[in-house]
Amino acid sequence: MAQAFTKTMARNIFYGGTAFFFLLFLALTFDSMGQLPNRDNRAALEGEFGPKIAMGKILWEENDCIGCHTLLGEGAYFAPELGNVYTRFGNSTDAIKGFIQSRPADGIPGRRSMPQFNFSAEELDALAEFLKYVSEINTAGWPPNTQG
Amino acid sequence: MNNKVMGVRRCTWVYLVLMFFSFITYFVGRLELSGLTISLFVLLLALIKGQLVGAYFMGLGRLRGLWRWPVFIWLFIPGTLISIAFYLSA
Amino acid sequence: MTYKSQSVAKLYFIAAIALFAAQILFGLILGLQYVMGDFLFPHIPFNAARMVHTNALIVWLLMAFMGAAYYLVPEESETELFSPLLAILMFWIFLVAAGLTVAGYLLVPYSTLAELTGNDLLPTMGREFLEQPTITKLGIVVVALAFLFNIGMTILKGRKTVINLVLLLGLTGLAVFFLFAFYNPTNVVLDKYFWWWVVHLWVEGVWELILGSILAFVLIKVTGVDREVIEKWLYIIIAMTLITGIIGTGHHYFWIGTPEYWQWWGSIFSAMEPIPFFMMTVFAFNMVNKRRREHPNRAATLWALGTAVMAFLGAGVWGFLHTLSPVNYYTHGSQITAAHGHMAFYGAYVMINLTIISYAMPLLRGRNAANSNKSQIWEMWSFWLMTIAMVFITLFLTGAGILQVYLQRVAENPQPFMVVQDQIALFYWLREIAGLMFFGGLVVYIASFFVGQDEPEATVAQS
Amino acid sequence: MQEQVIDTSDVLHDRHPPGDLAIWIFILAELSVFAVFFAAYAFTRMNNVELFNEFQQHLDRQSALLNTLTLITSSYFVVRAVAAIKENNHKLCVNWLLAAISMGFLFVVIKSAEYAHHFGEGINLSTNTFYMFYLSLTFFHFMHVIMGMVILGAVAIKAKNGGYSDIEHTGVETGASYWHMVDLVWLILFPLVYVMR
Repeated sequence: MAQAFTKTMARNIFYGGTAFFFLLFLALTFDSMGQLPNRDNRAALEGEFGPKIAMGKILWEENDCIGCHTLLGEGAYFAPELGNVYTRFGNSTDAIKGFIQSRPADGIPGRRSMPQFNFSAEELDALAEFLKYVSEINTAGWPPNTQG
Repeated sequence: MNNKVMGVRRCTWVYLVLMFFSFITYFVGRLELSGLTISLFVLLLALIKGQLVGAYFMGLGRLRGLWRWPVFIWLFIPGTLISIAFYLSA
Repeated sequence: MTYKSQSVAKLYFIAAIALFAAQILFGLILGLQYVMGDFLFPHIPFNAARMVHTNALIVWLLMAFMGAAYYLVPEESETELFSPLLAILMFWIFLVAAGLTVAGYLLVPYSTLAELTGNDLLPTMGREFLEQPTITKLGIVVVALAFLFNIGMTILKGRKTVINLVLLLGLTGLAVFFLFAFYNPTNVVLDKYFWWWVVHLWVEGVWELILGSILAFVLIKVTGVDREVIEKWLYIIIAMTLITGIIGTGHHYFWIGTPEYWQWWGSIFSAMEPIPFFMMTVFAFNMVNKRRREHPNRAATLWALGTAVMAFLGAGVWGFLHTLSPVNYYTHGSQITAAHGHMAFYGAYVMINLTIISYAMPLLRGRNAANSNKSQIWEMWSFWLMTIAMVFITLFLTGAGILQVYLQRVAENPQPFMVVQDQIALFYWLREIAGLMFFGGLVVYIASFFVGQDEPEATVAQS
Repeated sequence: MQEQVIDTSDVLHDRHPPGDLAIWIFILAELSVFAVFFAAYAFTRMNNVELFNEFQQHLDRQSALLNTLTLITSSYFVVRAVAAIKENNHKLCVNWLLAAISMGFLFVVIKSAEYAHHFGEGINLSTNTFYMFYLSLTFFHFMHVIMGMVILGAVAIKAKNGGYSDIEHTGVETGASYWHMVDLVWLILFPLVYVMR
């Protein structure tokens, strides 16, 4: 005997299923938004370094750091992960600033090198604070070790 | 008596069995019985219930060919995995 | 070509192929920079080249989607395009905006570009794939809206087929989810959470509706199988895609500060994501096997089948490879991701666009059904060259990724990133060679448009 | 090709499952997700036996039993609805469907009360692994119950308007199959999450 398999039913499943799972996704998103304050280190954003961190993020974006680095594993895979660079550099913002400052303008022959951005002291501060803030987000234990 | 009425009767019996098994499961929980044997017994009841629903309510039991089996397989695989997990943690 | 206004598609297709070439060229530069770190430094730093590589890809895919829509919507609706003029106007706006943006990436430092375009007013730049200046993003919105209007009006006044509706739904979703590109809070977790609403809900959501409808259209044309059959399978496949893909977004929410239950939800649903791709493969081969006629454009059929297979391999298999959270814990943000990204984008989106171009271009250029045999043979050669090259690129990147993950994250004494990069350089060299092969395939592909033009159309051998 | 079904009476040995094939593809997909979830629950429990056993005690087994009975009963009602339409009795079919839907509604009420209790205690998905699974599994199922009610409602409306007959009733069987699936999942969920320890 013939099997019923109708376009109408297929269509209903498409619309119904999509709506169903999108609603479920919204429900989970709603729950996530409620949980984020416990994990996303927003205390730092609201604290005294808040404005610095905000400035640091703008600098991070306006210099396209993500074009070479990853941040929490997302970005380009050309240069080291920076989500945990603060801990990798011994919990030191000074070490981060020193590294950014020390990049040679003409690069290193034959090797990958970070450009020299000529940041001001204030900008360096802001970037370092931003990276410190990111390192204190609860990422469920990622990365597996300090090497990122 | 035609087939259809018989089908409904059969389902009524199945319904009663399902209710009965559910009560057993509940009382096992209520008495807070635990341990591997009890767990597997409860699981087995659940798998039988599932197979009854598949075969009679869904009507897969009277099919020939592949479509007879999806619910059985669905019960079998997670059933086995759950058994293994409970066995290993007992 | 049945309707005169379909011809606007040609502009879009040509520009798409040109940008495709640019994308590959910059891909080669990037590949070389991986092994010769100072190549072109500091004139074209890695990040600038990468922006061109990824943005050119996105723009050319969008252009080809639009071209595909302008081609197939009139034919499906059985009516002329609502406004061919608007389509042409939008084409030039889009092209000029894209051109200026790329020029901006290459000619001035990125921070200068940000300053020139007033990024501080509404900061949206500097996030992966969304590097475009805010003004370009606004331009994209305008172009997308005008495009949707044009397509929507055409469908409204004509026949409403499933292919049309699914395509329109996909394109609308594309525009809607792009709006999240304008949301950029300082809170990095929130930023990333909704950034994925653009990126994931595009490529593993609404774009697949576009992919499915284009594939269905071409299959109807080249196989002659009943529309009714193809359309119901289209519905089932895209239903499965969204059912698995929407919650599948969770596989990006493992390690970015989001709650840990996403590790379960994301793993379970994205483990199901290969299913629709597998169904698509089975579907495409089934339809071709059941074909009721031999279409003289064998190249288009080859591309269609290739799409189904490579999308399954790239998006399905290579995606599954690292989607379970315990695996992803080690592979997240490594060359494994790059491997998956390359094959998935090529298999799903590059190939579907080359499929519709392969089907439509001969008609747009005045042929009856297909190019000459010679041209098709060149095109099929390019298919194999590019596809095999992409398989190798993926395999080499996977090799690089496995080694990277081991040395940097699993081994007893994890080594620093750059030390590890030096140790896997061999794989990068091999990838670059495979990249050159891909480029060769692309050259053959472009050449296929110019060879055999004076020869007669291919015909079907009587069987 | 539109293939029309001409009845599937209880005559034996059909090759195809009742209802539209499309719903069966959907059902199989849903069942797979639940299967993976169940296995994940069991294997995660393996490493957290004490935690799971402790918090399982906090669940309301009575409600779970009631919910089991409502779902089994409504599933049975749906069986009767399908039987009724095969006798070409629209009115009876609609009545059975409405009875099934009200049972589903009862399920929703009981389960909501349970959730209200949990949420009142401040429990959520992030409380611990047990609650993560408990809430994920039951809520995912809960949404299926609602979805099933919507489907049965649509079928009931069409049946009321005489959209089905003893010859053409694929739609009723399609809705029925989905609803049985919702029941089936709960039959495993109930012992696994509430009882087995």
